[in-house]
Formats: sequence, C-alpha cells, structure tokens
Amino acid sequence: MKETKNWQEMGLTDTEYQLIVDGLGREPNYVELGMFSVMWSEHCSYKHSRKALKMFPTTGERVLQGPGENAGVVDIGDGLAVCFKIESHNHPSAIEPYQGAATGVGGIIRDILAMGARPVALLNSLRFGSLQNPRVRHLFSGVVSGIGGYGNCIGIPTVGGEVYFAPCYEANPLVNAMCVGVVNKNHLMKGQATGPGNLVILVGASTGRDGIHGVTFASEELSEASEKKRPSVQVGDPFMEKLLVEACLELVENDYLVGLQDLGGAGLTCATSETASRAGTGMEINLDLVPLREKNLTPYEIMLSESQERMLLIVEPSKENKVMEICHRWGLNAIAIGRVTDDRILRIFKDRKIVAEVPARMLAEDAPIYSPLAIEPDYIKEISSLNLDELSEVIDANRVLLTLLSSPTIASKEWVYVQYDYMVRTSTVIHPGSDSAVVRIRDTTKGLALTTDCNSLYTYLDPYVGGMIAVAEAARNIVCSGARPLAVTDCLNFGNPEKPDIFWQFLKTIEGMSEACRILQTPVVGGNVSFYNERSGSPIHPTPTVGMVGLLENIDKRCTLEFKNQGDIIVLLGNSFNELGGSQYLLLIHDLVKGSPPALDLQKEKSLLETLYQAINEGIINSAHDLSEGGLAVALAECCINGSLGARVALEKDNLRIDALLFGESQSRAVVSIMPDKIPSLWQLAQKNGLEINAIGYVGGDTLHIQVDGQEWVNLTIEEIEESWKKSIEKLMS
Amino acid sequence: MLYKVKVIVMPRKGILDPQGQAVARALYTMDYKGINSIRIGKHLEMEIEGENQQVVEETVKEMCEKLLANTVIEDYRFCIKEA
Amino acid sequence: MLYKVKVIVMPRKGILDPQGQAVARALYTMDYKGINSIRIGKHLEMEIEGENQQVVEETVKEMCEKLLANTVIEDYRFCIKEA
Amino acid sequence: MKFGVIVFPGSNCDLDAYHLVKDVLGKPVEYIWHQKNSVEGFDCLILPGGFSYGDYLRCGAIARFSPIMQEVVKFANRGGLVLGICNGFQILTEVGLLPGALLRNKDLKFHCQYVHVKVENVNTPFTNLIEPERILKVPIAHGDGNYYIDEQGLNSLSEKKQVIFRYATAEGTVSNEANPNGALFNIAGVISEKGNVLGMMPHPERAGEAILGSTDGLYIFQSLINSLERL
Ligand SMILES: Nc1ncnc2c1ncn2[C@@H]1O[C@H](COP(=O)(O)OP(=O)(O)O)[C@@H](O)[C@H]1O
Ligand SMILES: [Mg+2]
Repeated sequence: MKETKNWQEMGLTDTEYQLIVDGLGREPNYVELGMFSVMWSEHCSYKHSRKALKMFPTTGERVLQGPGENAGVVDIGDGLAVCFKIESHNHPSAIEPYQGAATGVGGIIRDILAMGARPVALLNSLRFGSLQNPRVRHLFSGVVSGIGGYGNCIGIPTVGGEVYFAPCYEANPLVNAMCVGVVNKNHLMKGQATGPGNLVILVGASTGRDGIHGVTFASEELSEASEKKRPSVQVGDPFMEKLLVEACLELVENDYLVGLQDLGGAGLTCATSETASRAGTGMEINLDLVPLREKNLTPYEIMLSESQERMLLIVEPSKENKVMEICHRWGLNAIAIGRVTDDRILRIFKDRKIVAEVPARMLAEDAPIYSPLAIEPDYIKEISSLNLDELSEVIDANRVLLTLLSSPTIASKEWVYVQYDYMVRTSTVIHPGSDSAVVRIRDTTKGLALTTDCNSLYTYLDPYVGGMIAVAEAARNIVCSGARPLAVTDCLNFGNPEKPDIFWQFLKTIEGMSEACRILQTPVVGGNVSFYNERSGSPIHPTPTVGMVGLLENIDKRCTLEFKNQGDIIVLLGNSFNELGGSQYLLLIHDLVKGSPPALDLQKEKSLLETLYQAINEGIINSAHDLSEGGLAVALAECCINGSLGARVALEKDNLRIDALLFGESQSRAVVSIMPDKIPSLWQLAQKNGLEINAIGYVGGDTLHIQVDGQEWVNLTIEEIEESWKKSIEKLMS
Repeated sequence: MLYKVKVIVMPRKGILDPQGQAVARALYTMDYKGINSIRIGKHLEMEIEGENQQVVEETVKEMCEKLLANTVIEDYRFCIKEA
Repeated sequence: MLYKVKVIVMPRKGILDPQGQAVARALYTMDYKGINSIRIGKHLEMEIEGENQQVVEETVKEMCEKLLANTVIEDYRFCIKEA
Repeated sequence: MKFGVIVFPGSNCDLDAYHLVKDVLGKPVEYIWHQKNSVEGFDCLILPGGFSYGDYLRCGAIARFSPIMQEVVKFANRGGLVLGICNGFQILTEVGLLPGALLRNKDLKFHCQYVHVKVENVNTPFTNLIEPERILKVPIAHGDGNYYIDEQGLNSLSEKKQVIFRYATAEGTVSNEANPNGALFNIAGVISEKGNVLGMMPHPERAGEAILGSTDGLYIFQSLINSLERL
C-alpha cells in the first residue's frame, strides 16, 4: 500500500504508475515518481495529442528543423535562418496575470535562445471574457503590462498579436506568446547532450521553491483549488534573462557549446532527461552543486522547481574556463553540476547518495500515448442551421458599422500595443496595427513578416473549416505586407481532451489546419498544445492560434493597409457570398452564434495570395488589407482611418443581402488601392491567377461613403468612425 | 471615526524577489557588507472612516485580499490607529 | 551583532503619487467609500551585521541617502531592532 | 571625433545608438562597457535607453554607482558632451548631472508611441542646427518619464533656458493632451547649466531613417557633430 496516493496526487493514473514500475523493474522512489509525474504530464509528454499532431505537414525545402527541438527553424537565405515558436501560459495568467504573462514571454524567449538564435521579435495572442466584467479588466490589464514589462525590459520588440473577447474565456483567459529569432545557419544549436564526459553546466538564476508542479497544474482544469496552488506561479526577472541571452549568444558565436537547452516546464528534470534522451546518452547530476535561493531544498524540489531564467549548457571540459569567463563577465552564476555519460541513465546525486536513477529516454519519450475517443458534439447540429430568410435585414448600416468598429474584438488594439516597446532594435519597419508586422534583417535587404491569427467562433461552429481559415487568414495577413508565407507554429488551446467532444474538435481542427498548410505550402515547424482550458466543466472555444512567419525579399517593397493617395482606385479582390454564419455581425447585431463559418476554397485562396504577392512586389498597388471580422465595410473603414483619407465606394448587390455584402466575412478577399494607370497590370495579374476582381470606388474626401445599386448605405466622417474604432478599448478600461 | 491605516505587502517567502536581489547586489558592490536577505515590498498609508476599529479591520482585510495584495505571490499585514 | 532593519520610502509630500491615486480610484469603484489620501511607497526589510545599534543606524542612513531613496522625490524613515 | 556608447548589462538601445552613429551618420563610435574605468579618447558619450541594471528600485538608481559613471561624471565636469536618452536621462538625474527626477508615468502605463516635441533652445551643442521653435517627431518608449522638479528648480531651469524639449501637438501647441506622461511643464528634455549634458526621454536614435517613420532625430546628432567639428 505504500505511497498509493502519491502518484494520483501528482496526476498519474494507476496504469501509468504500473508502466513506470514495469519499466524500472521496481517501484520508483519519491523523487523519481515526481520526475515521472512532471515528464509524463500532458504538458511535457503530449500524451493525448502526439498522434493527432502527426497529421501536420512538417517538411519543406526550407525547413531546417521541424517539430521536436526547442523551436522550428527555416532557411531564409544569406546563410541565415529564422527560428520561431509559440507557447501558452494560460493557467498561470489566470491566477497572477502580470507574472503569469511575463514568465510566459520569458519562457518562449529561452526556447528561441536554445536554438542559438538571437530573439528579434515577440508576438502575443490573447483571449478574454467581456470587458464589462471588472475581473476581466483586471486580468486584461495585468496580462498586457506583464507582457510589456518583460519584453520591454529585455529589449525585444513586441510587434504584433491579436486580442479577442468572448464569454467562453471569462474564467479561462488565453495568453499565447510567440518569439522569433534569427540565427546564422552555422551557429544553429541543438538541445542535445552529446559526448560522454562533457560537462553539464547550469547558468542563470538560482533555484527556488517556485513553480513546483507547474506543468501538472497546466494539465488540469482550473478550479477553486488551483487558486491555492501558489507555488505554481513564478516571478520573472527579465534583467536576468537579458544577461542570459547575451551570454549564451556569445558562447554560441564562439563555438564553445556542444548543446544548449532552456529550463522551462518541469525544470531540471526536463532539461536533463530531454537533452540526454535526444542524444542517446545519460547524465550524472550532483544536486549539491545547484545554486539554491533558499536553504534546505529537497532533491524532489530541486528537480521539479520551475525557477525562471536558467539555461543548461553542454560543454567540452577543455572549454569550461572560457565558458565561465563569459558567464561571469555578464554577471551570471554558472557551475558544472554534472557530466554526460554513455549509459543512457539519468543519475541524480545528493550528499554523495543516488537519489534518482532512471533511463533518460523513459522520462522523455516513453510516456504512454493515448488515442482518446472522439465524438461529434451535439451542439454542432443544433447551431449549424441558420436560415438567413428569418434574419431581418439591415436598416441603419451606419449604426451597424459603428457598433462593429467599437466592439473590442474589432476595435483598434492600440491601447494594448502602445504598452509594448515595438521599436527597440530599430528594425520594425511595419508597426503593429497593420495586417502583419515586418522586422528588417540587418545587413540584408530582407524582412520577416509576422502574424498570429485564429477566429475561434469559426472553429467552434466547424473546427475543420475554422482550422483551415486560421491558416489561410494568417497567410493572407503575411502576403498583405508583401511577404511570402514560410511556415507555421501553432498553439492549440482546447478543453479537456479526455472528453470525446473536445477531442473531436481537436482532431477536426488539426485536419483542417493540415489541409490548409499542405495546399498553401506552409509546413508546421513547431508548436504547443494547451488542454484543460475549462472551468467548472465549461470549455473554451477551440482556439488553434496560428503563428506565421513570412519572408519579404526586399523591405522597400513592403505594403501596409492604409489608403495613401487621393484618387487611388479601390479594388476588391475575390468573391462575396451570402455568408453570415459565425460573423461578428451576427454576433453583435443579432446576438447569434450560429450557422456555418464562411466556406474556404484553398485554390481560390492561393489565387488571391499569388495575385497580391505579385502585385505588391511589382509595385502595382499602394495598399492592401485582407477582409476578416466585420467584412468589407470594416476593412474599408480601417483603410480610411489609418490613412486619414475618405473613400467613395459603389457596390452592386447582385443576389446578395445588404448585410452579407457589407458585413459578411466571405474568405479569400482583400481590398487594395491603386493608381488609375496601374489598373491594367492588376487585371492582367488577376486574370493570370484566375481571380475575380472589381473596382469598387476611389480614395478621397473626408467621409466613408458606400452606396449599393445607387442607394446610399454608409455615410460617416472619418472622424466619427475613428472615434468609435480607436478609443473603444481605452474607454472600457478607464 | 477616522483611522490611520498602514498596509505592508511583501513578496511571499520562497517567491523570487528580483528587486530585493538587485538592491542586495548593488549594496554589496557599494561595499556595504554583512547584509542578508533584502526583501522589498510595498508600503501603503491611508486614512479611512469607519464605525469602530473592528469594522475597519475587516474592511482593510477585505481590501488587501481583493486588491492590494495578490496572495498567490504576496503576503500582507496591516496596522490601524485612531487618527 | 545581527540587526533587523525596516526602511520605508514614501513619495514626498506635494509630489504626485499616481499609484496611490489609482488604488484610491479602484477602491472607490469597488464601493469602499470614506477613504482619504492613499500614498504608496516602498517597504524594505533586511538583516545587517554591525558592531552596535549606532553604527548600524549610520550605515542605514547612508544607504538610504545614497541608494534606497531619491530625496528629490522621496522621504525615508527606518527602524532597527536586534535580531 | 569619436562617440562612445555606454553599455550597462541591461541597456537595450545601445545597438540602436551605435547603428545610427556608425551606419547612418558614418562617424566613429565604440561601445564602452560599464565596468571600464576610463573614457579616454572619446569626444561625446551617449547613455542609451534600456534598463541598465534591471531598473529595480528606481530607474537608473543602481547604474549610478557603476565604475563607468564615475568617469562619465568627471568627463562631464570637464565639459565633455554627454547625451542621455530615456534610461540615460534617468541615470543622469540620479547621479546629479541633471536636476529633477523622473517619476512613473501618470497613468502608470508604459508608452511606446510617436510624440512631438518643441525645441525651446537652439543655442546648445545638441540643437544648434535646428530652427527655433521647430517641432520634431520622435518616439518615446518608457514607463517612467514623468519629469519632476520643485518650483524653485523649475524657475531656475526656465531662467537659464535649460528646458530644451517640451511635449507639444504636431502644430506646436504645448498642451495637456500632448503630454504623454504627466511631465511637469511638459518637459521632455533638459540640459545642464553648463550646457554640455543633455537628457531627454524621446529617442532620437529611433528617428534616424525614413524607413522607421521619421528622420527628425538626426537634427540632434548632426548638431552634435557640428559642435564637435567646431571644437
Ligand atoms: N496583443 C497584441 N499585441 C500586439 N499587437 C496587437 C495585439 N493585438 C492586435 N495587435 C495588432 O493590431 C492589428 C490588428 O489586429 P487584428 O485585428 O487581429 O488584425 P487581423 O484581423 O489583420 O489579424 C495587428 O497589426 C496586430 O498586430
Ligand atoms: Mg488582417
């Protein structure tokens, strides 16, 4: 009967415990059990998701590193590669918004650093409940200042992201942070402990009691009890992380390292077992040497602590002195705590005694893989039917437009991003506020276009189509800046996978995303799964955040969304349909979450992307903005506001409803503005790519004026629409 | 009655206090030796109207729990005096 | 001897304390009424080795003047106890 | 002529200042590590933005005691030109080379945005190529830029024309709505009495290339180069 309860308390099932006993050929001791419990937690082992993730296309000509390492890596020419990853920090942020979000940023930076890359940009994808709720406002402002607090201090610009507000996130906000780095291909690192005899050096912050079992906490539903899980939340020290970044990059550039690994979830246990397992080696670690923040930490605590701002270095003994010198110059503690062995066993010593002795691979790779049951949820059928004929038509389109523009999900996110230093490193050549941010790459003509996207209303209504759209929308945002999409990192935020309807959402979403990634040739090179986003049994909408990176060959060709010149012709690319399911219009005006999301034809999407890409790179168009939430009218308003220019637009109704025409969210569309003499070139391009385009008006005046078949529907001054759009979040927050 | 209230909010034991550490390091390099364990928190002073000491105590406690401290990472204590 | 030192650093009188104001506003909207003049400063706790109370006092004063407070904008006070 | 960019371990605009001087303006520039004990051979020192030593306690409070700052003070007292940007400005007030202090922004939030500043005094080594009353568009990025000084100090600053930049609208009106952080008298930058040490919250080094959105920051660097050449 001994320790019967221990494994259950640590989140392991009886069967999993038996697997451990069988694998070891004996019962694990307490320290070992703790190590297994964190490594076999959902967060570290991906035991429920691993199989499904295999559906993603992960290879491509430019892919240098797909999933499996600390971050994905893609070749961008000139001997350089881009390295990026997105990760969730949802549960900690729900409990302590500032530190939860801050340490989320810190964690993702270390993943990029572990590849040997210089972090050059951060993004964040956020989801909250309604801002009417004071608790939500507290979470929102805490998360935003936490993200800013960390990124601003460390000096990595936060250049983009997204924020959505919906009731399903009320108790379980989502905080996904993405980091992008650039690395000289010769300096790419791996998290591998190769070379028996090599030293294992721990550098950075000392180890404290914080964050023990953080990963277990992330692998459970939130509850009253989780508010009591105090040690699971950590406090970040961005200054320390800055020192770590600089020191590690100097070590990498000098070729002093054999392997490099961050300490994140599951702390030292994860870093040691994963690096050894990847290299097929073992490791001996002496816990007496680990610098501690307080006295009397037990081996269990030291192995499980998730103290922030630490890295693990694998170093040849002959280079130890040089490594130490660099670390000390940056004011960092560094100490060899062990060495690599050839017997594949992770052996932990304390007071000269072995306190844990486990095959490294067993911890890192041998967690059971589950194939949970997937059953289509009942709600899908109930809400998918939407009869447009029963829906009253728009009467006052001006009011509808202002309502949409001022809804926090659509409104300007300036309140958020002014709190982020998005300019530091003076490389941000498209600031937040456009479709994607662009960061120039020093000493080249190139730039990286960056975005995160996911409309979780769509994934809720139809996870397959919603998953496709998340990828397509990201690609559209990338192309609108003039870049070519390269690859994807994703953060799959879902409810409890052990529930069949949640797992069905999960599978369908991945199927949809995979299909889109295949057709659009944007392989998935890394990502993160966050399950158990529920509170009191009510799950969030499936939220597969797509982080996408694109390559702009020449930053002088970059394109932004705002109208630039009076007299430019406004052209709508793509087709509009009577599609209102899942739209913000339906939600905000008719209070309905219903219908099917707009259909997505990936071939059409490709035609749109090709046309936009070529048009921008041939210098044909002056602005480009994709259509997303709020449809055509909202997109036009955004082009006007940002350019401080009005527009006169005349549309034809054809067989469309007015609301669908103005506010519908049909996919694969964009508005561009163009000098009149460039029209023939654009038409040629569109024709070549099989894309329908229509000139719908021109830029000018100080109002947004839209008529349909000669009748005026929208007539608002730019000032009016700007007031609704720009100040909305600020007003709610003050 | 008017009461003077002082509230002290400190990082919890075991929780990293980067500020305290930075100051400790700075004092050390400034040649102040023999200093252990600096912790830095917040000090609030306010005046509050209340029926009696006990009522005020309850109010202040509630304010601390709800707003002034995040008990996940911070401890608080307070003292109340008639003004 | 080991001494326990507490240092309180407060915004000087007459100097805007936006943090205090923000907390006052938040408490007000949370329906705590009758609260006046919140000021927020820093609270430092440390242990320090020293020959005797007087020596420690001088050291702490010096530390405050040099580092812990910026006397252009802040006042400080401290208390020292044997540990 | 040689510029030096002081590098504290938490500086993060050191790269940007260096890049501007070297790549945009083509002038010699070197980094100077915070533990160095000499600034020999430099004609102008830049204290860049960032978080020097993490900026715990108060911004710039700890940086002030670094070895290099003792040299910066001597250099300034000899009349050397020192430009403190953002965190650099905070450090200069902490070390006493400039009067006043920088408090938390009035709304307690970090602000990264373009602002406009009105140039109040063009007879300084940092502004001599700028037309009087000219409005510059430059970004700010700080959480503690709320300039404070007591009344007497403010009077003295005004009298001696030590207020160099004030937050204004694009049209040049110095007003509350143009003040991003609550700074007293809309002060965005001040100069030392001798006129050789300038501290400013806005980042001129971020406004040095058209592709970044403004080139107004160049006026300040070109003025500096101009004064150094005349020396
Ligand atoms: N959390 C955030 N952090 C930084 N920038 C943000 C954030 N949320 C939104 N933005 C910026 O605001 C702009 C509009 O966002 P969004 O409406 O999501 O764009 P889109 O519909 O094109 O994906 C983008 O430039 C985006 O980067
Ligand atoms: Mg877009």
